[in-house]
Amino acid sequence: MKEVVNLPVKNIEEEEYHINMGPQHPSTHGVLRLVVSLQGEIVKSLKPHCGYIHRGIEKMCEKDTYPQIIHLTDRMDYLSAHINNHAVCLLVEKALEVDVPERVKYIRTIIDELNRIASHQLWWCSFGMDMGGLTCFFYGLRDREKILDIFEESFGSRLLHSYYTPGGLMMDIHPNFQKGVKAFIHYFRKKIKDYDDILTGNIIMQERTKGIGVLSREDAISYGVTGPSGRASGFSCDVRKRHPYALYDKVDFNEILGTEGDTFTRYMMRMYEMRESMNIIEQLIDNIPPGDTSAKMKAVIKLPAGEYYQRVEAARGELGVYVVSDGNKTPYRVKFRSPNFSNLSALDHISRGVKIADLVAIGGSLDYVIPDIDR
Amino acid sequence: MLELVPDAEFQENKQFLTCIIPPAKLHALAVRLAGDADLAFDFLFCLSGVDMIQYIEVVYHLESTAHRHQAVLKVRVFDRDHGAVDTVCDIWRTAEFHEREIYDLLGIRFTNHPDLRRIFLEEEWIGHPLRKDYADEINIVER
Amino acid sequence: MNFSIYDFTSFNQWTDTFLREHLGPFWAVAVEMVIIGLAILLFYALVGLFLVYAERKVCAFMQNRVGPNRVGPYGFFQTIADFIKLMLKELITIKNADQFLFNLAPFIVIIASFMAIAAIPFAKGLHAIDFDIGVLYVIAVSSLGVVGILLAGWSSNNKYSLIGAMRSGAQIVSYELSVGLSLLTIIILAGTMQFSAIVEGQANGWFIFKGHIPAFLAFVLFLISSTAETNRGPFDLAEAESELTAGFHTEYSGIKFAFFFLAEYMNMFIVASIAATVFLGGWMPFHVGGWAGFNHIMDFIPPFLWYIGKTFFVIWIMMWFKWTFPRLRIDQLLTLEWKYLLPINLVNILLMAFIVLMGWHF
Amino acid sequence: MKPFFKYFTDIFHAVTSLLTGMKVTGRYFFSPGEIVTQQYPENRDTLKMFDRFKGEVIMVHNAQNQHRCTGCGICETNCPNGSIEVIQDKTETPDGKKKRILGKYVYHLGMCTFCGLCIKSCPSNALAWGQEFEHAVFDRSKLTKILNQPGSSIIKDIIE
Repeated sequence: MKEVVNLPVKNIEEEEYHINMGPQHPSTHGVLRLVVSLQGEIVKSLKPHCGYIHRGIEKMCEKDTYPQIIHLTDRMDYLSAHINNHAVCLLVEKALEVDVPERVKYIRTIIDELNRIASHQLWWCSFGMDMGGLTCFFYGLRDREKILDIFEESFGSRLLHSYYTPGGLMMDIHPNFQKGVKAFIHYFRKKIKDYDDILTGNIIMQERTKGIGVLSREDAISYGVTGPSGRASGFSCDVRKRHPYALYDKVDFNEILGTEGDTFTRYMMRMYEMRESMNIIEQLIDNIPPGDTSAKMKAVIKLPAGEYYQRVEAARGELGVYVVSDGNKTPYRVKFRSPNFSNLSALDHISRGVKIADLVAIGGSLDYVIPDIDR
Repeated sequence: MLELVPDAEFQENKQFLTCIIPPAKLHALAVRLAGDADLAFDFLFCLSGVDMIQYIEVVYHLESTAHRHQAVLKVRVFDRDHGAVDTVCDIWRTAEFHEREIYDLLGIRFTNHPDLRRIFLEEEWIGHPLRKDYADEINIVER
Repeated sequence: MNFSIYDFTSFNQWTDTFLREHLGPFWAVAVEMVIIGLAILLFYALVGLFLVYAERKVCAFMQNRVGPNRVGPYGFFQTIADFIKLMLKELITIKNADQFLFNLAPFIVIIASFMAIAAIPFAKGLHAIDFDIGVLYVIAVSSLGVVGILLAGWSSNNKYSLIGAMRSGAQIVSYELSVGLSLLTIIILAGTMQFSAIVEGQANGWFIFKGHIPAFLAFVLFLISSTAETNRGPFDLAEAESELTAGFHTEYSGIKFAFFFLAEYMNMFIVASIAATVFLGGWMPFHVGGWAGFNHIMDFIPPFLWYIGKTFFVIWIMMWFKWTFPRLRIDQLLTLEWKYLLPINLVNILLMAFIVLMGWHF
Repeated sequence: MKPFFKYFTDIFHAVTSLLTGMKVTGRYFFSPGEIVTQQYPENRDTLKMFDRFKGEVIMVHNAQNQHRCTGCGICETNCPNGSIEVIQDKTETPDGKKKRILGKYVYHLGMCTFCGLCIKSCPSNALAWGQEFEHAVFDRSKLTKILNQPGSSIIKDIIE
């Protein structure tokens, strides 16, 4: 005989249903746990629980010298590894007031943009998969492979390159680099049409994303949502335009701003950005000047005591590095202002009142990378 | 800014206008900085904590999206065990997560914070790892 | 005795009389049932395994991959290896799950799809039962599967499963309408619900060509709604893996999971065979009026192959849907049914009735 | 009347957008030449990694089993993860002086993050990247490697 328990009678309409999305879930792109309160299919609120891959990078940086920090930044937002490296390199160069050679600036700008395209391609395929279109995943990866091959040929690794060093580059680019990049751009300009055909124009995708997860401009600023997600809301937050570094003040490119701030606009921002990045690369790739690949740096890099802040535009938004130096060869304190961390904080706000399927789409459009959140 | 907080102290910095203010005046100043049409610091782009041994510093990097100027506010907390700063997450929502991070890793409490829990480490964690006096024989290997 | 691969009627009669002469009526029927049961079981397993393989190959080619190619030539035995693996896997018992319903659910799903196969004519005379309400029977039986899905979702004691099952319930209840109505369009044209009669009626032209636009429209509507009814992408909300991990079968493992898996593919096979039978002439060869030589060549291809070919063509289209489109949201799914498919279907039936009444069809 | 037409134009646009998508997948289905899969274990013979590929750190030895490492330990200090241990040895030169040479060069592949600082910082270019990438082993201890080959010696012309 089972014991009969008299449960208190509750109003079923008001009762909430909590599900744990993650830490192991196909659409959290890593180990993020979202505790979602549901009412039927509708999301009432959600609480992100992060820290599952917190590695203490900031603490580790306090023990490492500046060149050694570079390889740790690779492992934050591993999809825009070069751009993360760039932030630390720029910071050290700024603190020491070193001028890097023109050639280095050209190469860094090109590689940053390539990295941005590769990152957006991976975003596109995982977004497609979040929406249920599994074929997108393979098309995105297929094209990203071409960039990774270029990277592998020049820098030896595909994902975590540690290619930039303070003052310059680890080594010169491979002789085939320019040819490879031009071939890739020719290839990708054709293939990006597939992306539009299969997902952008698709009625199901448009119906599912338009008007969903709207983030207003004020909220975007208040939540610090940057990158393509912030620009979709009309927040002009492109660090490349506002605080130009490397060659971004010399090349001609547009900062595309959206107005709607919904999932579809966030999607379109990244699609535009891929094309814009290709334009930037095309302007630079033929004009790489000859010269050194590194400025003269001391063997042991010591930053003068003080505070330094450097912002760069990573693929997912503004990456800031804040270094407090006490004049030693290791930094006193390093803080990474990672774009995904701020972007994630807006997730609760914009996903209230949408359905679970929309929550997945919104998460995909914010494009969070969990190691970058946790650091 | 001086008229608002007379005991503010300006610090030499090549990059930003830096201002050290007492913790009690932070919230009022923050409201003013964000609300004033000429200042309009509406974008808190970084919020970090630094353990300076004698005191713990909370650093607010602010930017105005309209006027494109930047400034840094610093608050010094001298009480290492029960130090508290007013939260600014009612002004800049992004501060909610950043303040949780600082609470987690440096152990500064933020009064009036809606959901002040540890963000990365588990609730049972002892100590605040980013403090300079944090010791962990197992996980931190000195070389 | 004149057996041919083109007409199984005489073979069936011969077997029947042979058994009755030797065993008496009761045992004859018993033996026949066993033979048919075993034949269908074997067919079921073979088709299920082949479909899994076909799906993986089709999706691989659409995604610029090669698909399974390790086990056997072109990976042909991959699904058999998978099946053996699934059989050997541990059946995980879920704490706090309703054990009885939990174990019952996969059987309901698989039995429902099993029963539907019985009424499908594979070739002339090659079907287990030839009801005079065959279409109605198949529709009724194939929708039994949702009971299994609901039970699976409910008894798993898992929130994802429950959401998946509820979605599946809402989905099948509404799409059943469209499936029925689009078949009804053709029944008006055929004037019968008996599968064999429907096929015979297409001897001088498939219904999809005979019925002008309404028949073609009904075919498209049937494709869409039957894709939804079998829970396949882009309508795979019940198991939407990016939202609900695996939906209603999240907690199932081993052979019970394999049952769900097989049933999904068999359901696809069943709706494809209905589409092939009702719209594309079943086992009738493809004839073009006036081309006597061409028609003669087409007659040489055995009807069974015609039937299989048409069925797999429909299955291929359904796979093409799945591997191209993103998934719908639950409210859009219902909007699509109630605002688009259903009204179009109703108008379509009227149109078809009008055409039949005026005798405008071929 | 307008909503009435909108209903049909909506359906038309929806169907065309779906067909555009199906055209893409359909095209790839019928063009097997575009398949990008690499048959990895089968193509092992023809698979050549790029020259700069960072497979593992190796110490370059010439035909006489000689390397260029002086055992100075700069790589060890530059390594961020402690994956290099240089164990120094002392030897006597013919003129009676004590000289530091390399005893054992221990490389923990399991801890290496392939940042390349050791190779960049080496003053005598003793280290290089190897193109080997099949590092999977069943025992973690096998990932600890001794980079100088047994019986090897330093090339004579290397001076500190």
